[in-house]
Amino acid sequence: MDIVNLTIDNKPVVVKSGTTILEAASGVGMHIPTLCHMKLEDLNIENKPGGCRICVVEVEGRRNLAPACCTDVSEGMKINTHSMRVINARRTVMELILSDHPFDCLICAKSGNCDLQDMAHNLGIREIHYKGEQSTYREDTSPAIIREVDKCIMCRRCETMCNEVQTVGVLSAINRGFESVVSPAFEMNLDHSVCTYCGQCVAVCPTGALTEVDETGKVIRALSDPTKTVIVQTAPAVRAALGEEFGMEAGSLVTGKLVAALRRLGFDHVFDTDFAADLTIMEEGTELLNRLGKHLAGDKEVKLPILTSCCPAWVKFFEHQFPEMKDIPSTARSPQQMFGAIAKTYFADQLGIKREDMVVVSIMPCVAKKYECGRDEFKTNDNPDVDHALTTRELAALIKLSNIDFTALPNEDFDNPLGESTGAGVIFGTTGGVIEAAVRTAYEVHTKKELPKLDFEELRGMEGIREATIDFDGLPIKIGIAHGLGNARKLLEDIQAGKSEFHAIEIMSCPGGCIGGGGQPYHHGDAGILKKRQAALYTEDKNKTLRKSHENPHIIELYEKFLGEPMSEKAHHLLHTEYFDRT
Amino acid sequence: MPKIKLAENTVQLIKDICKEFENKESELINVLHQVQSKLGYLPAEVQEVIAKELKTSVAKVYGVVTFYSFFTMIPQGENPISICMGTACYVRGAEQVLNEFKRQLKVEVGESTEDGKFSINCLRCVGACGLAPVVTVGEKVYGRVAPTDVKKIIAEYKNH
Amino acid sequence: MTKIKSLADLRKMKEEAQSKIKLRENSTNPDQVVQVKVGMATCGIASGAKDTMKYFVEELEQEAIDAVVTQTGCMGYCYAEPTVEVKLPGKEPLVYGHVNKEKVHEIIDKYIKRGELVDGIIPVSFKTIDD
Amino acid sequence: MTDYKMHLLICGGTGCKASESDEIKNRLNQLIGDLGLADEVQVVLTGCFGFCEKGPIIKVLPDNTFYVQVTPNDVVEIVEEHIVKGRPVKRLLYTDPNSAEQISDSKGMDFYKKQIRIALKNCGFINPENIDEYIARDGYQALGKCLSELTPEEVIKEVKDSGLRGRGGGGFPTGLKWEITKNVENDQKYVVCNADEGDPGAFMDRSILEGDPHSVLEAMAICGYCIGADKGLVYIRAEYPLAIQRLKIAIKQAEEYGLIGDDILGTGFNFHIELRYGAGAFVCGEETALIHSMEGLRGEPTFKPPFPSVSGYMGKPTNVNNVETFANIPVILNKGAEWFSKIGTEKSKGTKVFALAGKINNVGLIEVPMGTTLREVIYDIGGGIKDGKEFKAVQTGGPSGGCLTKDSLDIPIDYDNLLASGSMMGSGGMIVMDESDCMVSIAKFYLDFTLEESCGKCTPCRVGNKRLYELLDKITQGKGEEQDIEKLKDLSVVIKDTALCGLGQTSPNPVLSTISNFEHEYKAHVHDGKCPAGQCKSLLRYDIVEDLCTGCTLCFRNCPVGAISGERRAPHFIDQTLCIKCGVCFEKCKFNAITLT
Repeated sequence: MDIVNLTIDNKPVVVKSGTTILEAASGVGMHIPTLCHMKLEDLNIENKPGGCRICVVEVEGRRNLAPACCTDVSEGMKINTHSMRVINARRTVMELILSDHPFDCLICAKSGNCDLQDMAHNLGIREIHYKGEQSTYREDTSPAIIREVDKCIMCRRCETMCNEVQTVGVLSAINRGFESVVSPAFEMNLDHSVCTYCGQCVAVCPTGALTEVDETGKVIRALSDPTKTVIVQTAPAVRAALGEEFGMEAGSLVTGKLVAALRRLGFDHVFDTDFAADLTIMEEGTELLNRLGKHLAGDKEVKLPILTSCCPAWVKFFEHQFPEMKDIPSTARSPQQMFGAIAKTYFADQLGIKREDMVVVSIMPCVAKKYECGRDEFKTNDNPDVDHALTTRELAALIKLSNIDFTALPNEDFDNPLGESTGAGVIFGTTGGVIEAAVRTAYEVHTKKELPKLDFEELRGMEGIREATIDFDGLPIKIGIAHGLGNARKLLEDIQAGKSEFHAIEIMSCPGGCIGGGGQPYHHGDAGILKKRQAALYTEDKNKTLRKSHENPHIIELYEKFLGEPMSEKAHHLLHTEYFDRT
Repeated sequence: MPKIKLAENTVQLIKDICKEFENKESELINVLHQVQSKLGYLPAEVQEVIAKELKTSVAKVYGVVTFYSFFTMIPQGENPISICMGTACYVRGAEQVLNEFKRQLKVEVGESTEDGKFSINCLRCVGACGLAPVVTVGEKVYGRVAPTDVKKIIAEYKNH
Repeated sequence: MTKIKSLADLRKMKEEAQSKIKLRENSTNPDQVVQVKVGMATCGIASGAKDTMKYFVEELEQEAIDAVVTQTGCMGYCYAEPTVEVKLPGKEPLVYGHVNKEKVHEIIDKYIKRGELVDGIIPVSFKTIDD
Repeated sequence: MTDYKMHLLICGGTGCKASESDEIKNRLNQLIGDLGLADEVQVVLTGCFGFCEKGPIIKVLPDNTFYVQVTPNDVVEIVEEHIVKGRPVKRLLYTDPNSAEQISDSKGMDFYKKQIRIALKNCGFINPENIDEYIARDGYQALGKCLSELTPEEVIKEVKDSGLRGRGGGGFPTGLKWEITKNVENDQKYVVCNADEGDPGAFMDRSILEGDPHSVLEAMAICGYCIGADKGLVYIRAEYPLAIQRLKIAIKQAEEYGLIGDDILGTGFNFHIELRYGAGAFVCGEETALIHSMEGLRGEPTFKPPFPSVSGYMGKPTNVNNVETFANIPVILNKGAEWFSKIGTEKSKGTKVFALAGKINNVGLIEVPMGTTLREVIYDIGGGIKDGKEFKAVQTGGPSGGCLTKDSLDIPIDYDNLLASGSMMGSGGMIVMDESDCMVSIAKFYLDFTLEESCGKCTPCRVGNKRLYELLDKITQGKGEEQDIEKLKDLSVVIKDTALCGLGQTSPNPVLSTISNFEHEYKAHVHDGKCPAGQCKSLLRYDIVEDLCTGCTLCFRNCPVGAISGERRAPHFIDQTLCIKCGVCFEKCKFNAITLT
């Protein structure tokens, strides 16, 4: 590897060739401001259009200023990152961006968490010298995502996520010049498009142009309605990220405080989606073994691999893009929906209330869950199994709104019966977790032997596509894992082309799985945060006494008292679903 | 946007054009040129077919269509009027000519008259700078056009 | 058409083409043909060069004058389009500007038939690479 | 056949006409008739000789006597001396300023031939749809020579030695560009011809493709041989249907002759050429944008490096040159680098084609050696300013260039001089402006152009140019404020410094150059609310002079917005709040009763 010597702000720096000025500067602790640039190390995600021009620096001997994010260093380069010329240019560029941006910071969903706002502050912008026409667009509200395109600064991060990472292809830059903006085709609303609501555009938007639909108001109203029993479920990935919203270190596990906060918010019962995750394993694992058994018996009708179906964005993705494969994924509903279905039947019966008098709220790392709970097949008499899905961020807002000092809360436990869970349920929140949980149960059910070791390291990690073969006591089971829809597409196309064969595949839409969901606290381009959240979930799993779904006593009880056995008719009715061709 | 149902043979025509270019995504602009030359414009439904044939997203197709001024999603008038706005024409008064067309036809640039007879567009230099300012109606080129000629030019096509 | 297989072939071909043209251009034989080249670039066509060419072909035919009418590219005189180069056998070619129907008639009648010059000649104001 | 013994060619160009060439012709004809010489001497009116400052001009054939600055009073002497006695009138002959000698025979004196046609060598000479005519004029000889007798290194050396620089605007040395692409190792490379001529007012590339398409194809094949590419692509504007048609014919003919295709001239060299179409985006003249457009994407530029020579079309090394650059190549290889490098200035070799347009008499395409002055181009070739008006400025370099004034008329034109005087070569558009052109409006016109053609990718170009435009618009509307001129300058500097591609980096040039050369005009708009050129409508005011108005009602009847009122036979009035300053009243009034201030 070639070595390059250069100076940055008169400091000698030695880096590998091929390093950008931005990277070289950051290596010696100089943080050149960036806005459009975003790089998620290890996830193979980079947005580098070189468009915002905030990161310009002065390179001796060059006529123009150079963008640090996409200029490679060269031998003997002399760089000045904050000369008068640079600062003037940077501030002017920022003023230009702001001159075409609405001034409604005070009431913007992104206020306080906005890259653009921070940058304006850091650059000390006090006045905008160049005023003029501002672009105005129609606001687009979908079941999960709101687009306020007036606030778009053309950083193109969402476009990169939607096209290169997720290969969904809903968003593209359209028009040109001052009229250019990122939009779906024909400027149609998202809900008319093939959008999966994965929310990765929301996760990376540096302004308030893309945000989740805010449902905190509805939840507050439900909580204050004395005629309603309001119960809440929280997804596994939430507990590994919520703390960040309160200034805690990324990767802090806040399960106990989370329960305490929800209780103080006034929820009548605080439950855990992890319980439903265990239930999912019972159904999906059984379905896998059924299909596998038939396959091994030579049944040509049965289709393998079985694909997981917990992720609503993934479900919508294949309904739009691979409708011919819609009979391959497991018919098991997602944990959120299994929870809702059980809550409004089994648990409502226990309480002796009608389903109409129960409100089920879910706390999710996800924006697609908002869309999922509104799907018609998850309603009975027009009453949805899950009434409102809040993102991790919305929950944080609700906690702040209710004057709760989150960091000072004690650790509390979930309520029963829908609050008990195993380690298998916890790891649903990370890529590889669902399939690992399934393997733990399927192995023991199939082989009738106890697993010698529960940690399947071969299924873990951050690689976009992973493969492993697990030995089911002499029967090699081929497992595939993909996170990020682009990776999922690759895997599916390989299967279609007959290039690869798997027995079971786990697919999660978001890079990293649910820990990197579109509803999580903003990572601001720091992939390290995702890794810390992932590690936290594995820690929680490790600390649990029960780590296999089929050992969850309340799950056993649920089958005994209510469902009968996995894949029973009742289970089928409540816990399974069907998919639609959406082309 | 009103939905149009494309005729079966129109869909086939588009498919054939895509096939001519081996359904390659990189041939998108060539495909759009061909289709527009056949259909006159590129409505949303047409772009959807193209996207499907070239295995790309319709947003990308739309992004390309809206980037290049040559492509249009609006059907042109029977007599498309183009006013050259190249510098040579500009300094010789093309703007006044354009304004006169807009005033007479009561449409803006890029629009068609209600009866569909005329549409106005601006061009960047047709290379007939010696005749500036230049206006084209369909294939016909009018040189040294003064605002006072506008009425006459329109009248030539009024009763067609 | 046969392919040219080598540089020597290409050179031979050039000579053939040149001598063919020379024969046509430099002969003093009055029976030799008149050559008319019409500038047919976009600006020429926009100014009516297609019609000009048509008039030449029709009228020369009517007058039974042995002539070759061809198209050529832009001569550079946009202000004087359509432009036409007329070459009488044994004479230097002349370029005429603003050649409309009347001018075609005048050029044929006076210059081609009688050798009289006609108003509107555009003097050569450039050197070529061979000068 | 009428056999005249003598022809008198009188320049009938606009400039000479203004100096009574018609009168001269009439007097000549009368005198010749009186002398009974009408059957022997013919007087002919010609187009412009391109020597206007010495007009009117008379050239006598067959002796090629060249008279300058002839007046009607000289006619008698010319007839009596020259025609009757065969003695040239010495005092009317042209005196060479260098040798101080009078020159009588214009044959061999081509001082008025300011042009040399290299890139345009075949335009207007050959039938572009007939490959034989191209071959007869040395066509494909250069390619044959390169393939059969020279190594790629030798060809590149020749191109480098010629000093040829890119004619598309930037002026990068062509040979060096070829060498860089040659030295990048890859199994697949491409030659791209940039025929996306987008500068408004520039049409030389179109003319070359329409008039001499083979020269470009031949040069592309030569380039392919040098850099190791077997595929060429011509990216051409869809607005040029005729050029496209001629290119297609040329490619087909060259393929039939085996001059393009596999195993060219039996040398084993393969080269194929395809066409790609632009779709109306000026920014696609920028090479990275052009390449994206060829790949079926939005024509957005990307940051360089990597340059196309390393990673271009489909990620492969790609050499991009424009049409005029390519058209020079066969001539350079046929005539030699030494011959070529003798033409032009020290750093800019050869010729440049310019498209003359605007307020100039001889609008057209010219090709002059580098180093020719603007004065020679505008007055000696262009025939001076139209309608006898005053020269004000000439805009070169299109939307990326600037406006040059009287002070720059004697600067020898080359890449570096134009850059130093605040403009640029660009692709060679030259728009001449006269006193009636408002320079603030001209700057606004160009900004409007860049605004519409900006791809929108980077902030300075997307938003910055919009703000520049708005400031200019404000000034032309008479709403300019004291600090606006400074703001324009400050913002222009930042846009130049920070924009992503050449389009944005040069877009403020028209603003900066007009401010630096015509600041007084900006100030007149801002401080006095006046447009000195009388072009900015909002700053005009029409009034009716009571004493002169007869109350004929003509203005009242013609006003399109009903802004004029008054009784018949009584003075009329203009309601300034309604007036749209169309000027109809001013034109119609027969009594000069309407004033324009």
